[in-house]
Amino acid sequence: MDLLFGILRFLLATTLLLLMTIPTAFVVIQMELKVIAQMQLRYGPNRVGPWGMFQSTIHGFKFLAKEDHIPDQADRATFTLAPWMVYMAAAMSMLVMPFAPGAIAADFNIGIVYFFAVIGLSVVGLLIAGWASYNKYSLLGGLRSAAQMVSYEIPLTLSVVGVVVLGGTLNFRELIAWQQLHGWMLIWQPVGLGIFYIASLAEINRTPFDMVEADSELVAGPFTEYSGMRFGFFFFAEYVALFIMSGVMTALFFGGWLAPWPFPAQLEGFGGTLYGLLWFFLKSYMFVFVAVWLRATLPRVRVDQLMGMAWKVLLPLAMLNLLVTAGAVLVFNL
Amino acid sequence: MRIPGLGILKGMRQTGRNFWAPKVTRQYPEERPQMPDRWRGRLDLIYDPFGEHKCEVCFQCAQVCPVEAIDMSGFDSQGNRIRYGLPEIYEERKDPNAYRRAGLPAEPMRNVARWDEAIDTAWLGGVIDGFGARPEALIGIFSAVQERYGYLPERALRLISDTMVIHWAQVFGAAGLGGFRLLPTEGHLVTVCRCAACRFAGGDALLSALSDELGIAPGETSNDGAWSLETSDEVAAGAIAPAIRIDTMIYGPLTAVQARHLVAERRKSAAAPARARTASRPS
Amino acid sequence: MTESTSTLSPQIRILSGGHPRLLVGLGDAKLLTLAGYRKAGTYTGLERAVSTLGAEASIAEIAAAGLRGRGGGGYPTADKWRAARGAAGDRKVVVANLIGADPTALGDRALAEGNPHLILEGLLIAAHATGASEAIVAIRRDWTAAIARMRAAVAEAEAAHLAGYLVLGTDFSCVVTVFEGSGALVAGEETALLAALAGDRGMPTIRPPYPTERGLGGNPTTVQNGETLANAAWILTHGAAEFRKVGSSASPGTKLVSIYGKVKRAGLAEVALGSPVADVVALAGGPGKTLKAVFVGGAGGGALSTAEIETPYDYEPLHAAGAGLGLGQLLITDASTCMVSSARFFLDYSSREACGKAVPCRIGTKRLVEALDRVLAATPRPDDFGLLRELSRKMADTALCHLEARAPGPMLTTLDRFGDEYRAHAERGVCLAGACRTETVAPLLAPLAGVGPAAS
Amino acid sequence: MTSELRIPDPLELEAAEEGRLRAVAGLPPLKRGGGEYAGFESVGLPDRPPQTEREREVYTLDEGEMLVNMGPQHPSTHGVMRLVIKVRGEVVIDIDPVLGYLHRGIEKLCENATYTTVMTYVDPMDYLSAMHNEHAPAIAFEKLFGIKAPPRAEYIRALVVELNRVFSHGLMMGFLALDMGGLTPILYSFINRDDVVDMLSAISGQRMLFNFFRVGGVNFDTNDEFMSRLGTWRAGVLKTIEMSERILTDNEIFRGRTVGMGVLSGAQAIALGVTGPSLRASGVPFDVRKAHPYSIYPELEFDVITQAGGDVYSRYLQRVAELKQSIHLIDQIVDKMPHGPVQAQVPGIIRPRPGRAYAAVESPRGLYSVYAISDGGPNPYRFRMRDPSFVSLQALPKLMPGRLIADTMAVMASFDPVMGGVDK
Repeated sequence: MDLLFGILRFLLATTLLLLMTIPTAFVVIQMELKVIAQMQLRYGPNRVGPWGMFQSTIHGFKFLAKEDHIPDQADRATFTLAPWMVYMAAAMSMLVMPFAPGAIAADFNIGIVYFFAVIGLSVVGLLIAGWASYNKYSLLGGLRSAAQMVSYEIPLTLSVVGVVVLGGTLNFRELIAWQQLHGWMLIWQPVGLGIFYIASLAEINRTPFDMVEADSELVAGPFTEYSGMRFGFFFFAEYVALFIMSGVMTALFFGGWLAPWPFPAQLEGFGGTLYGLLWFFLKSYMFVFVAVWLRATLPRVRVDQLMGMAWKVLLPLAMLNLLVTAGAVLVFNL
Repeated sequence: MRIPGLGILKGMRQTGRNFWAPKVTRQYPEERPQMPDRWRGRLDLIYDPFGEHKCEVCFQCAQVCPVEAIDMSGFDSQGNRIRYGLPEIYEERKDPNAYRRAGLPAEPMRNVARWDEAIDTAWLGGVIDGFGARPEALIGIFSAVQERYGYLPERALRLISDTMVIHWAQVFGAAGLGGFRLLPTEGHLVTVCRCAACRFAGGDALLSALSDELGIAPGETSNDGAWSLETSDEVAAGAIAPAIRIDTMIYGPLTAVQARHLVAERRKSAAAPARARTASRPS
Repeated sequence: MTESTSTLSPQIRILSGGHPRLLVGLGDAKLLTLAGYRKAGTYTGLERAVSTLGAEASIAEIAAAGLRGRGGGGYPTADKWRAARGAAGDRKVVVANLIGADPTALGDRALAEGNPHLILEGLLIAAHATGASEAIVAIRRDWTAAIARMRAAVAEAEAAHLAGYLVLGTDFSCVVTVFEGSGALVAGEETALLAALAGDRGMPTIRPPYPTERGLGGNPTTVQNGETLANAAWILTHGAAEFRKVGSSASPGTKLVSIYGKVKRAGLAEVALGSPVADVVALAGGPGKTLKAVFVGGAGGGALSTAEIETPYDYEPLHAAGAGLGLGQLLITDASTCMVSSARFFLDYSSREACGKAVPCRIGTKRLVEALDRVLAATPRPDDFGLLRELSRKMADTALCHLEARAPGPMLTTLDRFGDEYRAHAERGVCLAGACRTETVAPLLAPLAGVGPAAS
Repeated sequence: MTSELRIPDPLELEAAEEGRLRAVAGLPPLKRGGGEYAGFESVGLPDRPPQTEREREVYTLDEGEMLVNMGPQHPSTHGVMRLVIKVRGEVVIDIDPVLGYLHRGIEKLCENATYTTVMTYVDPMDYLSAMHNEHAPAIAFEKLFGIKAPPRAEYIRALVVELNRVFSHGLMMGFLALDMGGLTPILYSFINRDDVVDMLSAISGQRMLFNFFRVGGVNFDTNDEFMSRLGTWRAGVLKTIEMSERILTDNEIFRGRTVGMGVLSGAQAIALGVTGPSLRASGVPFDVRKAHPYSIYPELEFDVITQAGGDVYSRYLQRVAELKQSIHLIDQIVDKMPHGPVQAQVPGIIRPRPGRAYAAVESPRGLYSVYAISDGGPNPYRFRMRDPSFVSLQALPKLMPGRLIADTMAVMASFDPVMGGVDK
């Protein structure tokens, strides 16, 4: 009975999450369009729907209506596989996302490990997309993505290890509970937060680390030869990943669903779920906003500077952070 | 020593401030830009301040367009109906089916397409060969065609253009000047001379009398299609002013009464072929 | 000479009087054949030019005679030929302009129908003088008799080795072809004629380069009026001194004048240049006391009032009076003619005949006609007379061809001389000549500014 | 000026850079010279044998090398230029710029136009500095005919020319950022540009291809609309420019990508014929407005600005400084502008005496000059234009070997080429 219930619950949760990715992508894209426009002293899209709210939605439908073109010399099997891999990596990682009390699809005890394992899969998708397209720009972009994402995974994960050591758990829910007791991780791990934010931007190919797409250098990187909904999957995955990274940052460093004041930081029952959802989305979208703000301001770093930063700055810093955190835990017996 | 990140923060402060700043975009269809007084990049050179069509269908643009991209139709300063362009494209536009496709009420075409009117290509080829296909003879060829058909059929012009290797716009432009007819006339054509000699010898009275007699204004065709009335500078009346021309015969000098009588006479014997008569009566 | 219209079209009536030179024997069927023509003693001019004088000397002969272009411009013919002769180019062309731009000018038509050999002789002399190997006769397409006669004359002349290859046994060759030209007003303009001959719409082109430098097919081309060519043949036949006996010192010779309007006998006459306009009017048995104005030069000319009727019929004096010689048109009006509607008629004619190439002409003439219509309807705008003058000035300034430059002439001259008629029309809706249908309209409160000096 | 006269050979540079990179990676140095001719097929064109030595060199691929076809359709080639880039990984080995995709035969068009109508044809050449394009022919033709424009016309000319320089340099800031992935400065630049072109259309009637200069003067005098727009713009222009500056000048990422990038020494720049801001950014104080004064520049007070670096960042700073200098010049011009006619008496169709005339102006991209030969006819017998963008682009293959693909964009944008001018 439990097993059946578990399976049903899993099916329901995954369906809901999959259904959620599309509107999430729409909202994030709409934010990007609108916020960057405002920062550039433009109005941005304002014709479709009230205040142009449905601009990104019709963008999405436009992808459906476009011709799906596969280059003659492309490897059809892998070419069609790549968008799915990238998209599923983003969608699957949402499985452990702690939206609110009682609103976690799969509350693993190793949720953080699962998350970093799954989000890292997208690099495989980008690599095969770059290889399968039979295009020099795609190939360069795919190789860049491999180098960049593999490199940044290390400081990204190491910066979280500090959090894990401090919280003593690999479960998101428990980590949030720890933060309710001890205050947000932001206070304990400021360096870890910095490393995490930079590395997460690089991990999801956001400006200023959008080496993979790099439209003024590589046209569109691995996506160059993609069109129609196949490109749409890459496109959505990119923006869903932005939301996910913001959500995970919220969970790890900003107390997840907790309200910013101690009472009532958390409510019980269904009301508590809604209250938690409110705060979680509020915080997550704030970080999405910051990412968009960065995109509006910064030029792109160069690929060698990017790698240099990962290996020469972030990695030693993360190591140091881990060392100090572990030392502190040992010494003060936290 | 720069503090790393300070420059980035400076930029972010700028963009952040602009997030709230008033926007500079002009909302185009609602907010029309104020064009400078001297602005001359307007695309709507359609009507002049007097409400008249500015394009005079002079073909200069069409003649210089190397890819024949310009097609036009209208009435030029001579009052000729001119149209220029690929027949299939143009006729497709005028086609009732095209109207129907566009959701417009479809009416049968008033002026039926004549670009497919059959002409005697062998004869025309002979005429052109007779002139050695020299461009100097273009007007002569036009004259021959008009003599045979009563007007210049478009297909004939096209054949002339093709055979003589003269740009189509040039052929059409040349045909538009100098009294050639580009549309067929119906019935007997009464032409009243409008030259200075006739006008000052009483040509206006002649015209109004004939217009009254036939019940049509100059440039019109009577309802039964038997008579057309037009004016021309070409009758070259000189000493026989005021004069009129019925089909090919010139009559003059005439008084209004005589002109009415002439037409009435022709009307009576409408079925009978026009009999030959002296071109003029010496006074 | 009595009126004889035997071989000419009924439109052409030759008036007696004046100084007939080119008109001698015109209408006689004998002149149409080569034998008859030679019996009259001609083609001696060509013989003299080709065999005796040579090109330079024949141009000198023309220069000594002081012949000027009869197409209205009055440019010295010898200068033109000299320019064409001096122009670089191994192929040169001579064109006889028999387009007869204004249908009321009958001189060219009469010559082409009655004496084609005379024009042909002049054309060959011009070809020889300018060094041309090709000659084209462009005849208005509705002068069918003239075309047929000209073709026959060319064939005859070629058979007699007067035209074609090796003329008169010398090394001078000139192939003559006859072509139809379109019957528009502008087609008589020389660059427009050349454009039409090149297979294009007959529209004038910008000058310079003049046709004598670069004309038909890029070759030096001399375009001469038929009457000028006939005069040239006459000069070579009779000598320059004989030619100068008639006419003024600045412009010797005669001019074919077509007289029509309110006259007893409309028709064609040949008068000495420099004789008073009054004498020319008298040839047609003018209207006498009721004479009001004489429009000299057709649509491109101007009106002379009775006070100026003694003006010499010559290029410069007429030009100074605001009129022009034109193709020799002379319209005589009497007291019953409204000057405003006459001016409107001429402007309307220019507007209808505008080829469409030059914007000031194409639009400007229309605007002038509209302004005159407002005047005639007694609903003028306050600045309409200013508009008439300003627009005319601008048209003259920016003209592409002389037709355009001179199109407002009839309006300007009548505005100067008969300003009171304009004012009566504009302010009170009254036609002083009593010709226009007038309606009772309320007079304007203030008189209009800009009406000519006669009115003030 | 530095005394360094030796231009490093690209291959030498490339070998050094490659050796360094391989040494860092701990790899043995690659053997050179064993490459195979890859031909045009590798860039998607029909194959044919090489026709020059240089072609053989570019299209011969060593081990691990690849040809990348950048353009003519590429997001950041400033028009329709094609760069065939030989890369090893992302390191640029060699660059072969392929020009001519925007060639319109403007010189021949001008030779078939009368002197007065030449102005309409030179406009679309370097479309970001159309006023400068007209300025040089106007001066050259005036020399040829021996007439002088009235003083007020000269002042109006200088005014519109400096306005044009302001928006051109402003756009360069934006495009440089855009080619590095910065989205915002270009839009700020266009705010400024829109103001200026509106203003120029108020005086000339057109926004982009002004057709404003005439032989012996200018088409129109200033009017109230222009002057009021000028005043409004002048009040706010520095603020608009500062917005871009704040985002770029101190930005660490921007500096990291531009400082020390594409260093062109003064001697190298002179040897390559680079002029204008790019030359002055290398420390050579050469400005046509000072060196060969024309128009009213002798009457204006300004100094030649130079930078020491010669790198992309210096070229950027140079443009910003010159932009502000132009605003300063505009202030002076408006203060000193005399009254009077704006057009000398010139016949409709001008036939100068046979002769030749040369005129050079300082365009936003460098020395733009015109050489006209008259044979006495109504149109120039020969009309030659020197376009600075074309010459500046020569430096690209010299600077790029050993750099990365991403730097190609930055270095190219720092020379601010306009393809309309390069291909003419």
